[in-house]
Amino acid sequence: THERLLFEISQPGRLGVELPECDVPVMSLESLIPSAQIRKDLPLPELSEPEVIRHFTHLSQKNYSVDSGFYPLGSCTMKYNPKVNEEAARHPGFARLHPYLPDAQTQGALEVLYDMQNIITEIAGMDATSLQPAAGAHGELLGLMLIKAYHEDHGQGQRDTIIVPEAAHGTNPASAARCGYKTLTVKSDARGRVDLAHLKSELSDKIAGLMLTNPNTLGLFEDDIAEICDLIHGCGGLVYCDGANMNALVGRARPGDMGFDVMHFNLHKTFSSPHGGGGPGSGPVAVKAILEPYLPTPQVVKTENGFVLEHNIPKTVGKIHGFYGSFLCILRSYLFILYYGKERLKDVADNAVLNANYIRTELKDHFDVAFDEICMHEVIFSAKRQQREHGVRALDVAKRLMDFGYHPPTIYFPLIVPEALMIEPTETESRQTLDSFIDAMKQIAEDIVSDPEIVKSAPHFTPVRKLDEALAARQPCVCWSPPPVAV
Amino acid sequence: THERLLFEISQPGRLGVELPECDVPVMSLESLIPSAQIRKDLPLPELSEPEVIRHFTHLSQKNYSVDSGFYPLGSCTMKYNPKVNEEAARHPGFARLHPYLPDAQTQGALEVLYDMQNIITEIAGMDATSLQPAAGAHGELLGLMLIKAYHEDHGQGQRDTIIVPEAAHGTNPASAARCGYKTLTVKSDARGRVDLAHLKSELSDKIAGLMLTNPNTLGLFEDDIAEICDLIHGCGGLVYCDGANMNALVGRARPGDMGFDVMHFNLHKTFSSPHGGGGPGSGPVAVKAILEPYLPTPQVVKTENGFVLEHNIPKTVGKIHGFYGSFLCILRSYLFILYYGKERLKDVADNAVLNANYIRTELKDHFDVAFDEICMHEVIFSAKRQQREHGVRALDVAKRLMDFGYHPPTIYFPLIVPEALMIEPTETESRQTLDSFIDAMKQIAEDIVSDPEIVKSAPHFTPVRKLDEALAARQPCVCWSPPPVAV
Amino acid sequence: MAYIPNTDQDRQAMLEAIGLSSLDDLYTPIPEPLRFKGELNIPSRYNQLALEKHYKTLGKKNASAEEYPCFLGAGIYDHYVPPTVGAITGRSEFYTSYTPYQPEVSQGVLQSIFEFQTLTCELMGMDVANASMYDGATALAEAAIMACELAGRKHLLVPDTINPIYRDVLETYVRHMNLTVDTLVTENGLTTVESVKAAMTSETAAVLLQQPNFFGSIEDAQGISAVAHEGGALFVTCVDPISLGLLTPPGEYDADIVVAEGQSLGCPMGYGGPLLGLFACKTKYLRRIPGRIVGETVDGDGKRAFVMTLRTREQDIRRERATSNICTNVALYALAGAVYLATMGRQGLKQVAELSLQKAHYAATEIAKIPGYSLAFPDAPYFKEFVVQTPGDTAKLNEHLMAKGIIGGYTLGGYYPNLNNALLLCVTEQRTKDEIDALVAALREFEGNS
Amino acid sequence: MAYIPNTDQDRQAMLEAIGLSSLDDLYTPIPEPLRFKGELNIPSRYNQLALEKHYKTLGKKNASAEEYPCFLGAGIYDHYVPPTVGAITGRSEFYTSYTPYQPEVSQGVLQSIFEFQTLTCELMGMDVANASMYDGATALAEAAIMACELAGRKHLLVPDTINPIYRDVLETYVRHMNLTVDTLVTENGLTTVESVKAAMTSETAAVLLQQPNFFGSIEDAQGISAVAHEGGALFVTCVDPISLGLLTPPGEYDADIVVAEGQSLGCPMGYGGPLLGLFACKTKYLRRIPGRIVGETVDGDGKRAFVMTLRTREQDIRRERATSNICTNVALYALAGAVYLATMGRQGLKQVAELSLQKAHYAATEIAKIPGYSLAFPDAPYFKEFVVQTPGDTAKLNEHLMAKGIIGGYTLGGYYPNLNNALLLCVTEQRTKDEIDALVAALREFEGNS
Repeated sequence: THERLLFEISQPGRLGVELPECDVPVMSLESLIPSAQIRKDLPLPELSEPEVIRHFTHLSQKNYSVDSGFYPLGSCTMKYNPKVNEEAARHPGFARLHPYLPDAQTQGALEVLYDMQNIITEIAGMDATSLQPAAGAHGELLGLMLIKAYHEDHGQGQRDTIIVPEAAHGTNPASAARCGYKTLTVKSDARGRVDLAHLKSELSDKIAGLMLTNPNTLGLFEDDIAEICDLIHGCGGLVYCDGANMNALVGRARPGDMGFDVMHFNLHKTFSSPHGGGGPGSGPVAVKAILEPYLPTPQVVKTENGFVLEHNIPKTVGKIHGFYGSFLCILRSYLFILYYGKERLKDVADNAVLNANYIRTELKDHFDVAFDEICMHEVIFSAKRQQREHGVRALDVAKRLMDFGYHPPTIYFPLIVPEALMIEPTETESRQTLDSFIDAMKQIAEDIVSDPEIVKSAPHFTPVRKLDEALAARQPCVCWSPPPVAV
Repeated sequence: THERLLFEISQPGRLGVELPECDVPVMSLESLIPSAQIRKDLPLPELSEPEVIRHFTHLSQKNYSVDSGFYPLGSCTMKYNPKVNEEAARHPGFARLHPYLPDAQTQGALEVLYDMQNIITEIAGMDATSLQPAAGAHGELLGLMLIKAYHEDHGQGQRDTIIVPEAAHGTNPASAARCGYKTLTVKSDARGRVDLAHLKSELSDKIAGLMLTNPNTLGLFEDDIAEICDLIHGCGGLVYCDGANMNALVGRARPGDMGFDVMHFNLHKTFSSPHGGGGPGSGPVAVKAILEPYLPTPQVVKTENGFVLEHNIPKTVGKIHGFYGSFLCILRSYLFILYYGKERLKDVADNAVLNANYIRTELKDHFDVAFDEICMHEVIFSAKRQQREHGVRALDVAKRLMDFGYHPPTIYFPLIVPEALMIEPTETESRQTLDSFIDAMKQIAEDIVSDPEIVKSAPHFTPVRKLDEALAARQPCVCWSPPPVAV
Repeated sequence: MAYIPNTDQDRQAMLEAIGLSSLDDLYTPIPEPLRFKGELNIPSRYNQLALEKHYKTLGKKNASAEEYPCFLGAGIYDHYVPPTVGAITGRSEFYTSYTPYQPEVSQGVLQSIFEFQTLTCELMGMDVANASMYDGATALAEAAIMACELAGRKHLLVPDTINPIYRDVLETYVRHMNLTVDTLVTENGLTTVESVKAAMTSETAAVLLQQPNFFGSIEDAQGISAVAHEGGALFVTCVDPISLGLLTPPGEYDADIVVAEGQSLGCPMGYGGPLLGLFACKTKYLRRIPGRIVGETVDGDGKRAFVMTLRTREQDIRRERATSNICTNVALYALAGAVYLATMGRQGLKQVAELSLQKAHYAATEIAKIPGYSLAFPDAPYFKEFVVQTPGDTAKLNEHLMAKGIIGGYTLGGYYPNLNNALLLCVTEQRTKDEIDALVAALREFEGNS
Repeated sequence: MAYIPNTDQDRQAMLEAIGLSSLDDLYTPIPEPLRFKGELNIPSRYNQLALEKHYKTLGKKNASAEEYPCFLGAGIYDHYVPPTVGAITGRSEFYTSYTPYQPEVSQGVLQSIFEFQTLTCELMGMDVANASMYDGATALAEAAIMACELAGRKHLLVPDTINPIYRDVLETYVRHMNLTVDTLVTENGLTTVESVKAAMTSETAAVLLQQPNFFGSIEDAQGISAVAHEGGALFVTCVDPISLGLLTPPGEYDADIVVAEGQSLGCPMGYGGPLLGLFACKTKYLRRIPGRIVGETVDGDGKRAFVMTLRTREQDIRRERATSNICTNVALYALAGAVYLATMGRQGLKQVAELSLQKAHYAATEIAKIPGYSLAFPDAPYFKEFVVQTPGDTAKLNEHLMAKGIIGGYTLGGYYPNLNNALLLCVTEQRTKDEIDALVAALREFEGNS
């Protein structure tokens, strides 16, 4: 059944909370605030506590989530979020901590940040880390600012171009643009990697750097990475690693060792801070020593008197966050990493990559694998054959999976694979879950041949049916308005 | 889709928790425990944390609850459970408090108990309260033990019979039996109240007391209650009030003022400690001064040195709970009552009774009201007409309501109303919710006439269809067994 | 009021629909003199900010095991609760639901109880279990009454090594059923087979035994079970569910009925309540079990589904002839127990038991080395609790420990006058070596002061 | 590992299916020299009990507003969070879900965001809003960039009464877009219409204003808006959403783009992150908004449903020509904000604002009476924060307050050298008269000591 909007449930006079009487002498509003600044009407909804709870409980019941099922969403690393981390983030010593307290009163928080700077640095194989970016794209922006600051500091202000592979996440070129850079796209080769020849042909002293996801968005390791880094360095540029796919590598390979100069992590991917329906995220940036002088302020340092927020970074790019990043996300990820520790952190990557290859192996006879070789943490299938032969598109397969109780994979990305179905199982799924998912995919593959209509008309069992997305964009309604009052 | 059992998900070797290494010197098991006492095998399931969470999350998604919808379950008072009370019950100062700490270390908890003894006493119009019973039926048992102790103490050991009205909750006669009493049933009169003539005819010096729910299980106030109490007292008996229906009366009338000598409350009904799918509950017992000497130990008393657990009650009936009752439930109810306070507690009853009468008024043309007069907090309809004319039973109406997103009302209780539908809306439902429910009931009433089959075959949209309850009782399977291993 | 949606306007409209003019009119069925007109003598109302401050202030006045290492046990234990338990029991689909009388919309609670019953059976090595009881004490009383009815006898043989509070509750319950408790006074902290044999009569309906017993000692359950059965009595045991990670389950020593306090299985100590009573027995007694039972069946489509079953035993149907008066039990805590056992699993529960065992023995060994302290029952094997003879007043000793930031033990003198200076100490897997060493040091200091 | 279901046995079977013999084989695509062979130099692993103890130990090393009354604000506020917020944001259907790219199984998140957008508009008196930004500071930077693009100009006029951190972030962002920030130095804690008028040029793309400003003072938003528009610039404001319970909404003074830090709307202070950026503007700018937007549409059955819309503005489609690079935003905190506003409602938010206002004025009045203390801007009207001139070193003063169990104010000297001994104090509805009186007494004592 349809859930009304808050505003439609609202009734005049209802209260969701009882606030205290004022216990100090009350002065007249007019004596305190200029009359032009006093609000006349506050058109917020009015609901009782039971109505608020029931409303949002109903909404939650219409939502897929990791806790309710398998989420094979490629490029998104939808892994399980351990409950202890949620408890920690609710601890009042963290949740009710004001960021402007003197350092002496925040030693616990500073210890978390200090340790995480070091941990992230080490996992990246880099030399320093800023925890401040509030999401991956924010980290990209910071990384590019660092590159820019470096070049400017070295009299290389003419470098105005960032190279981005055609399979890159859209945030890469968008972040480059936000940092005032032009972007130049390099092609992928037949192996799904950066086309080295093309890359070489574009190098010049205008190149500020290259942004590369590794493993790339095809789930393949860029095995020429050392040469790529050499090429970019050779022309005076720096190399940025989009760490969105670090779940394939933690403890098994380090971008710093490959030649990357700067990278971001998505803590809400690799290190399991929950996605929250689309954030908050956290996108720490790790750098080689050459970029450390430009990091944003403050950094946490350890002194004889404990941990301290160091604001004095003369060459800093400046502030990109009001405070010290998504602290409560960082805390969760810190605990996630401590749980595995140096002994077991690579289990994360091992099991993520194993799960992806298992799906690749079991499904490759039913859907074409874009690149049939050992993949990393995700595998890309193509429904091109199904589309050609039966008119069933990747979108239809995705929607049909919902009828089997699964979240769809990522589709139509990367763009270079036609009818792409991008599946990332993560390490927190069991073989049994993968087997059930594989069975569902096989069933769909069969149905596409025998009864394509049932796939094309999917989903059938979801709270709503396929949406008219064009209508939403054509006649945007992004804010509820009260219905006209009948006179 | 069907959720497998824990045991079917289990895979050998999976871990749901990592425990510490032993940090003290380890001694051999055999040197510490006699070999006959050492367990050979522990056949518990093996699951990882994500599997545990997903399993029970799935189960939760198949469950109706107050937070997901209207629960008009007569006699059960399924009201909203305020969230602040849940937070309080999780506070480590209460949740992680050991009951055997010295009183000096539990002053906060003792204050809650002391205040609640007084609050319950006052709301009941009695003189003292024991908070120990763990549920309503437990309270009944205690109340009867108090009555018995009183009679024995007064040389009236021959009193071996408890009178119970025919419309009583089943716990009343069962509790009487557990207390070693015979039960004697008195009839209801045409007005749905205790048949006074019948009652009078049964009085004798064998009568230990009468148990009565007021308002009674027909949702009607026993308006002869003063005379009833006089009659029982006149023959030497005591009068017990089953407080299950106190939501009709809080702040508006007090059983102690009516002549009752002892009563229990269901904190999980009237005072909103959550029902939990069937407990835990809490059933404090309030008594007149004549019964106070027999209360179980300990009681909380206030002294110069703070609150103290008083164990010295010479005539006590003994212990009925290991500790001091369902403390965390008592805490929730305490906060619930404080929120309303003396100024507003009657709002609870007012709105509960108003809601019930509104439903009575709006539906009485569609289903026959058992007794068409002002009801208290619940109203009983009968589907007898529908059964006679269309073969549709109260059970069918109940199941059909599920298809409209409502929990069914209580049905077939009390037994004296044929095809009873017992509806208790509570004070926490809005007029809008009641109107929607009323519309659904009207629709069902219409369907019964026009398309009875759709009602009789309900429910249609629930996680499972109507169950074969006879099979469950005929071939009881109350414990999962592993399937036989194929050889 | 934030918990009551309707406004004055709503109320007015509803009154009009009903045909009344005021809320007072709703109470006309109550004779005028019986209507309460004053203001209740209870506290004034708290707004929500004040309410929150109030409970936090009260909470801080209690010495919780969150703040201080806890060596107190005696039936309520500070075992580790994995975070899965709170995550699941905190789901309002569970905690705001009612008893699953309507199975079509209650499969969540029903299946969780079916799983709880199965887990109880697996843990205890028993055939069948119910959906839970109020607590261990009342579960034992119910078991004793059931045993008398099954045996057709009226005497219960009860060693004094059973939790004295459980024996108190048992006495209170059975007195009214005209049953008799014969208390067996023991020595050296253990029940001997010989003493049970000697105390049994042809009227003994059941022999009760706690394993490990109240002092933490491990009884000869096999021997006592055999003697009980030889005498035609039933054998009823009360166990610590955590100990079953390591100890022989009651099913293997032929217990007829087994009960337990399940608080350790993921439930809060909560100042002693609510608690979680477990109840299991042999299949042949299934139809005599008190309380609710969930069973498996199929729905109209033939799908497996769960339902409350064998309902004719229960009070709402059988009334005065029901197997018990119990109605509400503790479904939410049974769910907590199920989540706990599912999370700990085969390996985890064993480890919890092993850690508790080892740490308790380390603590006992170290304490026994302190001059003035000794184990009260040096020859009795024990699990996670043990009795220490101390050099002085145990209440003062506990005060001294609290001053050192340690929650001490249970004072035995009240129920066992011959153990006047003895303390029952408990060590769970949560206690670290450092905490134990701090306890030992503090005890040593007290000795020096006395 | 408890978070990884598969066992060695599972892994072996899966490797066999794949045709590999070891986990190492999975990494053959990585050139051998690039594989990491050592052990990471990070801490050893923590078991779950140790992990829990560890975070609690760290948590206790922080002075939380749970323990001490907090008079610190300056952009992050200790407002009351009703328990509904945690109950809903703690539901894993919300917090473990992904960005709702698949609307058929994401209506919960989508509708909650649609409601959040509407609530943002209602609060601000604006036409349209987006699905959230990282925080107030980046939201302001995005708004400034958007304004420059809309105006086709490159200068931003920024009074120094705007939160200095916001100005820092703004500088960092716009520098790379070749935009210029013209800082307007103010006096007496307020931005004057005259000074804005004087500072505007034909290249001024937008005038930015914080309302109430960083010092808590209430600016002449109408006057400055008019001047900005007269000069052909856009008017961009940054507001305290709580203040909008009482203050004229930006829509009424013709703001073009409005941003806010929404942390006060039910989100934890959390040592400064994550936060909740709000972003609203006039309808005509809808297609230029950065970030995600949820819109209403219908499904195949014609039922109302919600979907992410106007997606062609976004980075994953428009790439380098997107309106912003933002991707992940803060959906869960937007949900918190929606639950907060739904719970507080029309009356509640107004009351929160009124209580904060009254208590702040009481505190300011009392503090101004202490010898040596005075209000820095006695003529400026203020909302819940105010600047106090103190008799000494503000860092020492805060230390003194902490010793008295009080969290003091924000030291202004760092960003405003002319306010070297001044403290920015904040009083929310959570502070009681007793707490304020204790603050006043402690301040008085410090004065006595200096």
